[in-house]
Amino acid sequence: MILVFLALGLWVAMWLLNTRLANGPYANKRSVRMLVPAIFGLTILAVWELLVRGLNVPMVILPAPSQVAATFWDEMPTLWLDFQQTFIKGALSGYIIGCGAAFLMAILVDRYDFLKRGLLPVGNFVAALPIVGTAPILVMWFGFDWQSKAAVVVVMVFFPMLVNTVAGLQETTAMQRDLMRTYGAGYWPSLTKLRLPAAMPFVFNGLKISTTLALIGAIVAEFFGSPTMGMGFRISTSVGQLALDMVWAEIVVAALAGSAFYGIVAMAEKSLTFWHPSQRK
Amino acid sequence: MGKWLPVLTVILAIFAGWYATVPFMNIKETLSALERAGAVVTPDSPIERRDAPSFALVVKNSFAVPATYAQDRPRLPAPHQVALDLWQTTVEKKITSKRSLVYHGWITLSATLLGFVIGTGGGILLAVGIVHSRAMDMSVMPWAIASQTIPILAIAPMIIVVLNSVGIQGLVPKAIISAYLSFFPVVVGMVKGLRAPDAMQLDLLKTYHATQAQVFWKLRLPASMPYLFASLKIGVAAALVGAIVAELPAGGARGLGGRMLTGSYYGQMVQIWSALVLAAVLAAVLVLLIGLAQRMTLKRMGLT
Amino acid sequence: MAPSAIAPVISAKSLDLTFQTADAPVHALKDVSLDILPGDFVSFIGPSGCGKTTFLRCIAGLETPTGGTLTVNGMSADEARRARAYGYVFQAAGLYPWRTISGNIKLPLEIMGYSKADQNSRVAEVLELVELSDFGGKFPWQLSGGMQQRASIARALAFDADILLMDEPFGALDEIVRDHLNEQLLELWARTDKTIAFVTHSIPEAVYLSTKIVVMSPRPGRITDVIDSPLPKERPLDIRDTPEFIEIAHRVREGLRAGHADD
Amino acid sequence: MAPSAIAPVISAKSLDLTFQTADAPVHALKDVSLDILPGDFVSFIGPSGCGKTTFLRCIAGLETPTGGTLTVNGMSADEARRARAYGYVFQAAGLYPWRTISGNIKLPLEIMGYSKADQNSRVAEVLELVELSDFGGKFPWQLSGGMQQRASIARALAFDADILLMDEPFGALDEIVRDHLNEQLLELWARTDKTIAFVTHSIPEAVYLSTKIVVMSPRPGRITDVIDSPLPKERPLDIRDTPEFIEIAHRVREGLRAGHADD
Amino acid sequence: ADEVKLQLKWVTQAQFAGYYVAKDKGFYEEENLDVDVMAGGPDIAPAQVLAGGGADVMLDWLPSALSAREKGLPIVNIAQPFKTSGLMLTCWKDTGITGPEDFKGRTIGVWFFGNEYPFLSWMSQEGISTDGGEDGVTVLKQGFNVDPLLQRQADCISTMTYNEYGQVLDAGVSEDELVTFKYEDQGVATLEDGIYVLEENLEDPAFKDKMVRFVRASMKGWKYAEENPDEAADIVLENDESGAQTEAHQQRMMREIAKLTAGSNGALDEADYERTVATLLAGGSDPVITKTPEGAWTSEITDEALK
Ligand SMILES: Nc1ncnc2c1ncn2[C@@H]1O[C@H](COP(=O)(O)OP(=O)(O)OP(=O)(O)O)[C@@H](O)[C@H]1O
Ligand SMILES: Nc1ncnc2c1ncn2[C@@H]1O[C@H](COP(=O)(O)OP(=O)(O)OP(=O)(O)O)[C@@H](O)[C@H]1O
Ligand SMILES: Cc1ncc(C[n+]2csc(CCO)c2C)c(N)n1
Ligand SMILES: [Mg+2]
Ligand SMILES: [Mg+2]
Repeated sequence: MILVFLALGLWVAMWLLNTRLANGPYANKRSVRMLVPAIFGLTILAVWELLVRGLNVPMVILPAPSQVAATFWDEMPTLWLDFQQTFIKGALSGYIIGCGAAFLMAILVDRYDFLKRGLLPVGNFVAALPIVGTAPILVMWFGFDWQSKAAVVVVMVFFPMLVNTVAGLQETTAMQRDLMRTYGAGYWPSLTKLRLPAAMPFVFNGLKISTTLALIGAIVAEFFGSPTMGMGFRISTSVGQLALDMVWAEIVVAALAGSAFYGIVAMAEKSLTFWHPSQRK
Repeated sequence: MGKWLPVLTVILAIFAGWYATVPFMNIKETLSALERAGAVVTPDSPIERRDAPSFALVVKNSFAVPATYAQDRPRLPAPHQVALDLWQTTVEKKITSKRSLVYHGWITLSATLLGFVIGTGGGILLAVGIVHSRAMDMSVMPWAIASQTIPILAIAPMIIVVLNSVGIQGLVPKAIISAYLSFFPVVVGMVKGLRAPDAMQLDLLKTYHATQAQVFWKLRLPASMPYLFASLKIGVAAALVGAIVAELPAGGARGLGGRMLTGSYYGQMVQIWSALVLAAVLAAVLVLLIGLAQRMTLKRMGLT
Repeated sequence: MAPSAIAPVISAKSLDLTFQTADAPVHALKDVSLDILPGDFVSFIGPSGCGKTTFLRCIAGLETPTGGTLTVNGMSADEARRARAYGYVFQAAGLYPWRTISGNIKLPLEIMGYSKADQNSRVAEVLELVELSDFGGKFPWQLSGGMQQRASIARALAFDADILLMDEPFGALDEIVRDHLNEQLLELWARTDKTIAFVTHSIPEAVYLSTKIVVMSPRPGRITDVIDSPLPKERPLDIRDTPEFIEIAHRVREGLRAGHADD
Repeated sequence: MAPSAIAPVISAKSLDLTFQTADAPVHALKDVSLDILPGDFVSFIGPSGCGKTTFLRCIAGLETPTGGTLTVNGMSADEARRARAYGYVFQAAGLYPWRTISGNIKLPLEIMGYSKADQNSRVAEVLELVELSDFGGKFPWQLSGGMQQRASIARALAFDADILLMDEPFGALDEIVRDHLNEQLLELWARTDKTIAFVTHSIPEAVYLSTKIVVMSPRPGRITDVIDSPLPKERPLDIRDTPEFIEIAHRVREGLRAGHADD
Repeated sequence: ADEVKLQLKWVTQAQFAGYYVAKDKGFYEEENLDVDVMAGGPDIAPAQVLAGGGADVMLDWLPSALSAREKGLPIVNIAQPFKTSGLMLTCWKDTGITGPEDFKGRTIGVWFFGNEYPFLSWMSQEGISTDGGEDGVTVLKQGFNVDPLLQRQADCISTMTYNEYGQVLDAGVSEDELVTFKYEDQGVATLEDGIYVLEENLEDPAFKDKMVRFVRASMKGWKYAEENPDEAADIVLENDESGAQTEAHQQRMMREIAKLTAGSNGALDEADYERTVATLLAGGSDPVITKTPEGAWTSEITDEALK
């Protein structure tokens, strides 16, 4: 019980500290901007640890962060193997294929109004297909290895990316388009010099959404059949074995990889769409 | 008319492509079945067929093409097979029957709606907090992003077990998982929306010395409406996926997720496809309804 | 306050304001001192970026000076803002698109807690004043830019504030409409005895309207000239062709040119 | 074409343009006839919404008239557009935010296939002309509104078009800068013999710049007066105080007022 | 009535007929029990539910139960209604596989989620690596159905005599196209579908009494189901919430299940237990359990129930 109260106290204290920092004079310093979420995360971990210990939660329900950390350290080689299988082979290749194909398709859709009016409504429909239904089908079609995972990822990221890119390509203002017309510019110059640059913020929106989708898709698809490695395989097998520490270690890998993936895309966005109002200041 | 022509064309093209693909997807099993029934197929060894390209098999055994459209366990069911199954499980069954897709659809829909309400409610509250508290803004947002990188299907069973152990069962655990998926798009959209008023619009209220609450109700909230609806549309689709995902481990195997699972469990591909199609229809209808609400609200607000 | 003179409504003493930006700090205002008396109509004129808006925002308590003192109605600017001492007209109309014109004008009244009946009568009154009576039920985008600007002026006039702060309210209008609104504003000012601080880019407008013209120059923003107008309070439009008018306009233009020479 | 007179560069005959909108159709232009000769500097003035922008857009081939005939350089407006017959300066700067100022000015040159070296020298030249030489590497949002507007003028001047269409290019500028750019524009015009169509809200500006002033009036947009200016091509700024100038300005003002009276 | 929550290992099907029959026929009621039969699913780990307090009793396979016990979750087998194992590998005959020695270089589908232990133990007894390659088998994590075999993505897959094997036949494959290896025949059978509770609960006499009654009624259900397979299948169908099960399928499953339960009166046969433990301990470099488990089963409940 003491530990539980300690947890609550810690939570309040850290929250006050964060409020202080966030409203303090150095709030805009880079270091503080990193520190505040870090404190928040560490507080969650500490509270979690204290609660698990204080309430005697069985390990097979929820392991303490310290246990997860230990497992993470001990099982590094396995985690690395799973990461390669799921993230590098499954998620990344699916992401590249899916986003690339959607991008090209978006340019076509943007060019031919007929396609736009026909494909987008149907696309919305297809985008609502839950992975739970598509994954078994795709595993059946593309086999147990990473190819089927990549296929699941392609299906998941294709339409968010398509819709965003199409929206972006239409994002130009009438005046920007008129300017091109005053130059008598044809399709290609106005695509490369106007519509594509103007679409970039939207393209990145799609790319960012797709990062988390890709990872989730690749992991979940492994639940429906896989070789004996991969993050999804390990998670589901470990749940069955009640090795919850391993489960959480994989989840940590997923969260780290996902956040890093998101972060990298966000950084690319920052440097390529520096001109957009949302990126200034 | 002009609006539907392109959609119909695309749908037609999809169906045509679909029909054209079916023989290639199903040829191997079809040939094995025909061979068992006494037909002569080339090549006559299943192992050779396994390693042969489907295209060659279709060409060499063109007589088998019609049979590929009538498989019991097709790798790819033909559209009419799915349509027939849909007809049988929706129209021809009493909607209270456990074999009726309407019944299962309703189970999923109820979890979706509850989850959607919880998710959007939570998402909006979180967004309000983020917009009004710098501390929350700085600490919560990165973790909200990280939370979405956690594979939900992996923790869904655990959530269900944990909730189960505190006595919560049935609709609520499913709704919570569904809420987990739908809250994120709402948070992101609403944070953007609540921050949509520009400095001048905010300054105007400052000159009136308006309270925080007045700023929220008279400026931030109305200004966020377009964003809200956009994220609601994404959120409701996510909620549906969440509800379906939650049905896998929830036991009982009711709902569209249950149908997909049992379909997969017994190799009933047609059943999976029917459930998939219904799920997509459901999502489309929900999105449509939100679009309708959006148009009405924005019209009343004079924003369209 | 000294009993001898009339107490100024707005009084700035060696006001400084520096913006901290990512690279170099921007000195928007430097050593600005100015007294505005009750009933004054003060115009601010100066090249783009010289700090006119910033100064107005300081008076409104929307910006905090980094140095010097500023009192409004004898209080600090922020207190005055809380006391709702002024109406502010922004450089752009800034109407809320989800409210009708009436709804927009009602906004400050709702916030300040006027009664429903009072709200309605006041809205009708100011709509009349800016000649938009027929448009109360329309949404902003259904009006031309000039009409929107007039609505935003009505919004600032709807509640009782002795001070009116106007930041280039007529910038987007064509000359004829502008002339008309200038006349109207003068009439309102004469009738209500409000104190008005007015930013403009137009020399004739500044001279035509003001009792006092403040010429500013940039980098850092400071006051280079304060011209008291000898024109009478009663001002027909053709006063603009009188030699006094042209004389003042000339002095203002010279002051402005001097500011530009720094560039 | 008749050999007797000089062939007009732009020739409109009973031009009509009606916008089909959701509710009632909007008659933006009605029976507009006008000839613009080579080397003319024509100003269009008129109340907001009278169709000035619409007429300019018709000339540019950006809008298709619903009636009447229009030729530009003897071709249809659309052909002239494809032949890159003109440079257009929009009412707002409309620079592409992802390009630097130089990049923006280079844009038409890239599209029209100028050589790299030629591009660079032309950019340098026009930047000089609008006094932005130090700002070529900056991005649009790093410049004040007036500087952006100058950059957009430079963009229209960078390539060789005999016709210049300018839609309120100086609207966002303060008086001093405006005067300065007016002088520069006149000088450029005198030097290059371009034909210029120029929309403005300012009467003095119209009179100061033009060889011909077209007064328009709204609903439906039509030409109510065409005033040929007797002023010499050489125009110092203080020409604005001469009686001829004041006389023309007066006539323009009267024409405008008549248009407003319809409201 | 006393409440009992029973967590099944898998979705509602005739594999669990005894419990549904006992409930439906009022056997539980006779014992003054109110039993809530909770269906499982692909990602439900019954032991986890038990540990979390979501259930009082669960069904599990002994290998996975012993492994959980070693992980620190003290669960105890209190009854064993299944005498015989129904687990087997089903292979295509035309692959040329005739015995375990032919598995080398093949692809084999295996269920994971705690169900992989029997296979892994068997392979390590045979000295076959499960990491792929020429000398080992390539293991696939098999999904829920028999498609990997039908589509020849795998040479062999795991099947249960009462379920998946029938599905293979239903797909039109005849028995002589197949070769099967029953774990029972290979001497590596492990005990399936036993009844487990938390050890600490057994210290409570009231709970113990409840379990005695529960086991007694359940066994009555099982014996009734064995004798009336078609009725039992119907009862199962009524309890199936997915609406996906068919009568023919459940009836056949019930008949096969009856063969597995036939030899048991509910009491665990110590010899079977020892064999299972020996199999699991023998697991080469990476055995499923590392030391002989203590107190992993008790006959107290069945002794009392079967009196
Ligand atoms: N929030 C801010 N952060 C940094 N610099 C600012 C900010 N607001 C204004 N400035 C700078 O302060 C100076 C004065 O700006 P201000 O808006 O007061 O000019 P102004 O006289 O109103 O110009 P204009 O006639 O263009 O409206 C400018 O150099 C401007 O860039
Ligand atoms: N795309 C359009 N659709 C419908 N009506 C239009 C459209 N463009 C312009 N109009 C209408 O045509 C009329 C003329 O507009 P135009 O933009 O040419 O006016 P203007 O003289 O340039 O006005 P301003 O001085 O405000 O720029 C206006 O009544 C306007 O509302
Ligand atoms: C993902 C998955 N995990 C485990 C099993 C194994 N399983 C649990 S109960 C049972 C008997 C019913 O046929 C079997 C085989 C499966 N099928 N799918
Ligand atoms: Mg300003
Ligand atoms: Mg215009």
